[in-house]
Amino acid sequence: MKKELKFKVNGQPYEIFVKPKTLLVEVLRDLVGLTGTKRGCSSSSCGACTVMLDGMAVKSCSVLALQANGTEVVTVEGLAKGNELSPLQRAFLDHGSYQCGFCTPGMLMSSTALLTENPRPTKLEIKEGIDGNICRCTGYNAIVRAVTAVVKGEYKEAK
Amino acid sequence: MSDYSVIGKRVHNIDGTEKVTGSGKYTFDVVLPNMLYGKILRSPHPHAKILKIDTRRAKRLVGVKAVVTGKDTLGRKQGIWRRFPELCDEEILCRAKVRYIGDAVAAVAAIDEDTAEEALDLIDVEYEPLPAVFDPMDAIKEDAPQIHEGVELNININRHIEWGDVDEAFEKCDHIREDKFKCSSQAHVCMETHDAVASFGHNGKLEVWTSSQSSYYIQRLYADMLDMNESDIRVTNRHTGGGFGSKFELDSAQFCAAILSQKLCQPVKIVLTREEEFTATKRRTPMYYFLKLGAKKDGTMLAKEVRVITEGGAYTAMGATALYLTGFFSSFPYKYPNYRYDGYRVYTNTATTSAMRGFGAPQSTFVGESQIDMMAEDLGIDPVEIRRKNGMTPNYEVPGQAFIQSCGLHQCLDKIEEHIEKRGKLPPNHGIGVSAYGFMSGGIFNWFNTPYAFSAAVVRINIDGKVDVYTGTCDMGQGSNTTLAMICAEELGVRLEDVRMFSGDTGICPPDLGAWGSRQTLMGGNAVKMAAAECKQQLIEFTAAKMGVNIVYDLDIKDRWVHLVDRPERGVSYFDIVKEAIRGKDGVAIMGRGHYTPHRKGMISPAYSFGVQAAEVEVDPETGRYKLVNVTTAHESGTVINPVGIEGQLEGAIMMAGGYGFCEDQPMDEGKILNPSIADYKLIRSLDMPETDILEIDTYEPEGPFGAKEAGEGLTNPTAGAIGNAVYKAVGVRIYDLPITPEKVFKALKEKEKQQKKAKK
Amino acid sequence: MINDFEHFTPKTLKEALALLAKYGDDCKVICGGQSLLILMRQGLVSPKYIVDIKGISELSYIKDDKDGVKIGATTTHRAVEKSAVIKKKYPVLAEMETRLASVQTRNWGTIGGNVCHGDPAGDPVPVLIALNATLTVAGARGTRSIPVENFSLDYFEVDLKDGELLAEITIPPPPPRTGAVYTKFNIIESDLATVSVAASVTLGAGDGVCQDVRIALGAVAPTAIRAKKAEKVLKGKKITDALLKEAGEVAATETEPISDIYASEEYRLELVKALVPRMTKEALARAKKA
Amino acid sequence: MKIEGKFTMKAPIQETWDFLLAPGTLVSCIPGAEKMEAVDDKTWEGIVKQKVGPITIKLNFTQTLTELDPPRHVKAMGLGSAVGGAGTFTQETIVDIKEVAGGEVEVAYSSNVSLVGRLATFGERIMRAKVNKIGGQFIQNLQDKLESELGK
Repeated sequence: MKKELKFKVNGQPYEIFVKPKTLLVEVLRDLVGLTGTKRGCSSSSCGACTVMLDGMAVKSCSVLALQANGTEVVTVEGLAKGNELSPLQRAFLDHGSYQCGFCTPGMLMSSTALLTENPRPTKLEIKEGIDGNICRCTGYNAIVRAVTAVVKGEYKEAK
Repeated sequence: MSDYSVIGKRVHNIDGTEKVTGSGKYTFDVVLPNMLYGKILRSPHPHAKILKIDTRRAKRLVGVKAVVTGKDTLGRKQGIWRRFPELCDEEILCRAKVRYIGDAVAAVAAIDEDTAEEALDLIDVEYEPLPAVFDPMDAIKEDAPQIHEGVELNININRHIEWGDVDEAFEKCDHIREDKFKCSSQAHVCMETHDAVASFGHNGKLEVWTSSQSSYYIQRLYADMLDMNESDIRVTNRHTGGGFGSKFELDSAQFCAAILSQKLCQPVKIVLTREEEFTATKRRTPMYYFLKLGAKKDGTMLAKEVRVITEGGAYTAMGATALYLTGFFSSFPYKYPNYRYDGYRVYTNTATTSAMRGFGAPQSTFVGESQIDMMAEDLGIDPVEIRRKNGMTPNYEVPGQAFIQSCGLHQCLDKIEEHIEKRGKLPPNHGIGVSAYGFMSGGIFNWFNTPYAFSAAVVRINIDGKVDVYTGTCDMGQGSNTTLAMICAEELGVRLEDVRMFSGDTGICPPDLGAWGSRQTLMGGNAVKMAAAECKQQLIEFTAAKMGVNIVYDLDIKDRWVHLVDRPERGVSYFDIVKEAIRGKDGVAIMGRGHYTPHRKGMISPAYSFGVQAAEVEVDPETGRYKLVNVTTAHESGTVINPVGIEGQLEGAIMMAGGYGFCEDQPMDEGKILNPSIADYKLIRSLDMPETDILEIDTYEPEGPFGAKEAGEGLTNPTAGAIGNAVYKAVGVRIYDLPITPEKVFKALKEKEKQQKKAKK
Repeated sequence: MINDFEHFTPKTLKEALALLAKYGDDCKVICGGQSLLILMRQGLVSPKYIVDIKGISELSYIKDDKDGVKIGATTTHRAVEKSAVIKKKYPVLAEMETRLASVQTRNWGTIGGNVCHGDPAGDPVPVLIALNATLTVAGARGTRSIPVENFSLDYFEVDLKDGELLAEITIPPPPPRTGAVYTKFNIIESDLATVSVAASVTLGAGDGVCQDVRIALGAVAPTAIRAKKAEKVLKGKKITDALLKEAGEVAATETEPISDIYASEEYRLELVKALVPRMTKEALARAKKA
Repeated sequence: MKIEGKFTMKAPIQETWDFLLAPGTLVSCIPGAEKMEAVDDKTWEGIVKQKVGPITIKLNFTQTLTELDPPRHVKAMGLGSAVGGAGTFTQETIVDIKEVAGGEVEVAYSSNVSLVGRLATFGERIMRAKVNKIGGQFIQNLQDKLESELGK
């Protein structure tokens, strides 16, 4: 009944047996133990569970875990390099781009995926990039400012 | 005030790194050994008698550990208006009757969530549906079904506020307007749904981790409902994924988790689903508003009469406070010499309405600011001018109600006027609407009947000079821990990084009423400041003795330097002094205690913030669709402690209040909420968010810590009114009921066209 | 709560069809799962078997040949959105994709999955109708093709018989002097349509006469529909504002909208009347430039 | 979700009434009804199957005549609970018959359908459309039956 899922999370290979109905978010939170990825709805609407799968942002509550077989997943825990925060993480800190913080992991993953794909997005493209993520606290503009600052090169990548 | 070394600086929130790395633990993330998962069975009927609940089939399901119903409780009723037993009316787990779709009737604990959910389908509840009533206007009729026994006409509570001679004043008015409005509901939509992990030990003590705005309230309400001593209950709020007014009453997740855990002496975790969050937690109060406003030709407003009927939903909750505050804030921010308010909160068979950011004031501000624009137009006066003419000023007494010390409303009006002028001539179908507002900095009322000070704090300085602050305040994301740490650091003369916060844990923190009514900066801040001052006094006394300074000199601490105020170069290191002072005190850490309870500050609040907002919209007259182009706010909140925090509050409030004006609603059919998912509940996302500009106004509030006052909720008051006024300016139609949807604008435009055609004929 | 099921991951179309034939009614096809998983989570759909076609690489492609552009059914929305060929030949299709739900959904969800979901408010179908696309459906006994406008049958029902799979979408080469546009009316930018309109206008050589026009409407009937009567108003004529207005009025008569929490029936009709002329005019402007 | 309307047909009122009340007439008009069996002269039980796209809903359905005022008024209550606990479905139908000029009868109906439980949360948009359709079909079936039996 359970099937084997082989994939990498933040560079670390995992081999886990899961029921086919298991969602990617459940594997990440409950089996791999990375609780940074959140869940905020049950309708693929809020984006709190966003992770990067083979470099692209997906909602991990809407992906069957087995569909991630053979892929590389990056979660919010994978953004910092050692004790060095990523440029987006630092920019979020400086710009107050989080309040309660529950949407923040998803926001960071959407923004990171956006910049991976398009390092010089316009303001509209930034807004589009995070439009799948709900933040009930900040009103988004502080997040857009943080991403913009990274785009402008105000935050250097950690070595 | 530029000599502050911490206050007013742009800083990272002290829990920021936990939030951007995902390492911060929310209740949602808590897993304890031997923990079970709970689910709650809810009524599908808006009003019904419970004839029988048969849990046998559910109990037989493998993996189910316990099933509880109202019979497993003490049968008490909770309410946050504890001074008034008749207003404590919610059992949480219903025993005899359900009063709305979503009322809890049973709960299950099982080895995992799926099993618990499966078990819910195996609980057989026999109901006898009763006639139900959904609209407060129907519920106050003689023949309406009675929702709570003995409550006539379903009137839960009424409030009356009056000063001056309203009837006589109307006689003297040159112009009187009477208008009707309807304000809709709104869901809080916290990103973290209500959740709790409750753990009863065999020693009879209860520990609870929960997403909450007031650990103390939850602890006390648990004590009431479980007949326990407060001190045997420890409520801890870790990171909280948003509150907005929804998380300071005992909720079904908290209560059911505790009842289940009590049976099993095992930890039980309950996380409400998003659907439960929409249907079975509290929400913003819908209101019918009837306004009468009288003015002289020159725009001086002489009298206002307000009648409000609110949809209470099934229980009292904080709705009674919303009823009072909407009445009080209907007079804001103007100097009405004569004012009368009558409000009725009516029980209905719908989800309970209660506190939500702004707490009755977004409703009163929408209706009031719409009407004042209409009045201005009737009298041929500019909207900013009429507000200036009547707006509150510093040291104004709201007769018999409140005393307003600092008030920067007029500076805000000036700034907004400048902004509008700068914008110049607008493109076609654009309009800018103005809305003025004010709000309180924490409530004075004590219907909760706490014997404790409203706020309290303990500050401890350790041997390394690092500072621990213990306070019962709750950080739900608004950043209060950062603001309070800044206040402590400034007062004590250390750096922000020297301060560590312990908050919202009833096991170690002195009680505080929590994060609601925009109270924490002022009340919690005053308590922390006092505690820090006490520590500082001890260090200064010690330093004075040690340095042997002439007693004519004053000492102070700034940026870790204890020094003579007049000769700052003469001083000693703060760290050295701490070490020696502790040694000198027989090894006891330096401790300070602080507290705050407002005294002789009127009925409502010790201080009020003010502001004026201008919203610009662009309307497509062919479809009624409009876009929020820009929202500019001139805001004063006393001394700004944490500027990044205020910007966040302001922009976030525009998202939430813009949603209230533009798209958020909870339509119902026979008591059933029709959009209980984020897919169906429309809220503003990044692409819909307008540009936001902030014009900060300097004021100083004598009652607040370092001159600060609220900056959280008041900001949700103006936006719906500003949008309504902007739509009117753009295309000349006035919408009287929220939200101002494109369809309503479209229909109003068609109606206007029809009227114009008629007039031509 | 999702009920347990058995999960198959065929690697080829043939394998997938064999599985469908074997399990028939008890199985559901999943690809991106952006629609199906929501229903499964609510316990409304509980298939015993899931045939997961996400991994069938032979169905994920965008090919440009003489019959037009062919899009494999498991091509993600995002691939369509970013395809250089699509952007060049059918910019309207790429534009539509940028407004479909969120980036995350487009990264994982597929155009074929969306078409097969049969949501009358879905974004791709009206555009595909306006572009005169054809679907290739594969079954155990071979393939058949069907115009996209005939594929949707009712609310969330499409013309797929047991054992059949959508394999390919073919969009014919656009005739010269053709312009196409799509818009959806909604309250929140990224939301499903309250009403959507796709229009394609082809002008005659040099005479400015509307040689062909296709107008498709979403969210105003149990399926996305083609407003054929409205097209007739314009076809063969020089398009004027008066004709456009008439086309809008006629289009409204071809719909059967319902009232729901987002819009009343009457408002939807009014939106059709306002948006059909507006969008057709835009398509016309594009055709003039083409 | 309420559907109302009326139609007239050429038929004597008593015959119309008798036919309406004949065992099974009303239940046989319920779209998707299968195996409806009479429990007594006022109650029927059976299975009702409905399909909305990928969702198949099977309801244990009971229909009861709750008000009878021959030959002019009948009220029927239908209650269905979904197999698997996905929710319940209720349908209240009222039919009023009156004689109008020219030997015709006017049949006025109203049908109020509501959904409770998980079913109801599957997008209001979709369910409302579907429920409207079911209500419409029910009335259409009733009208067709009456007209084909009596209206000639």
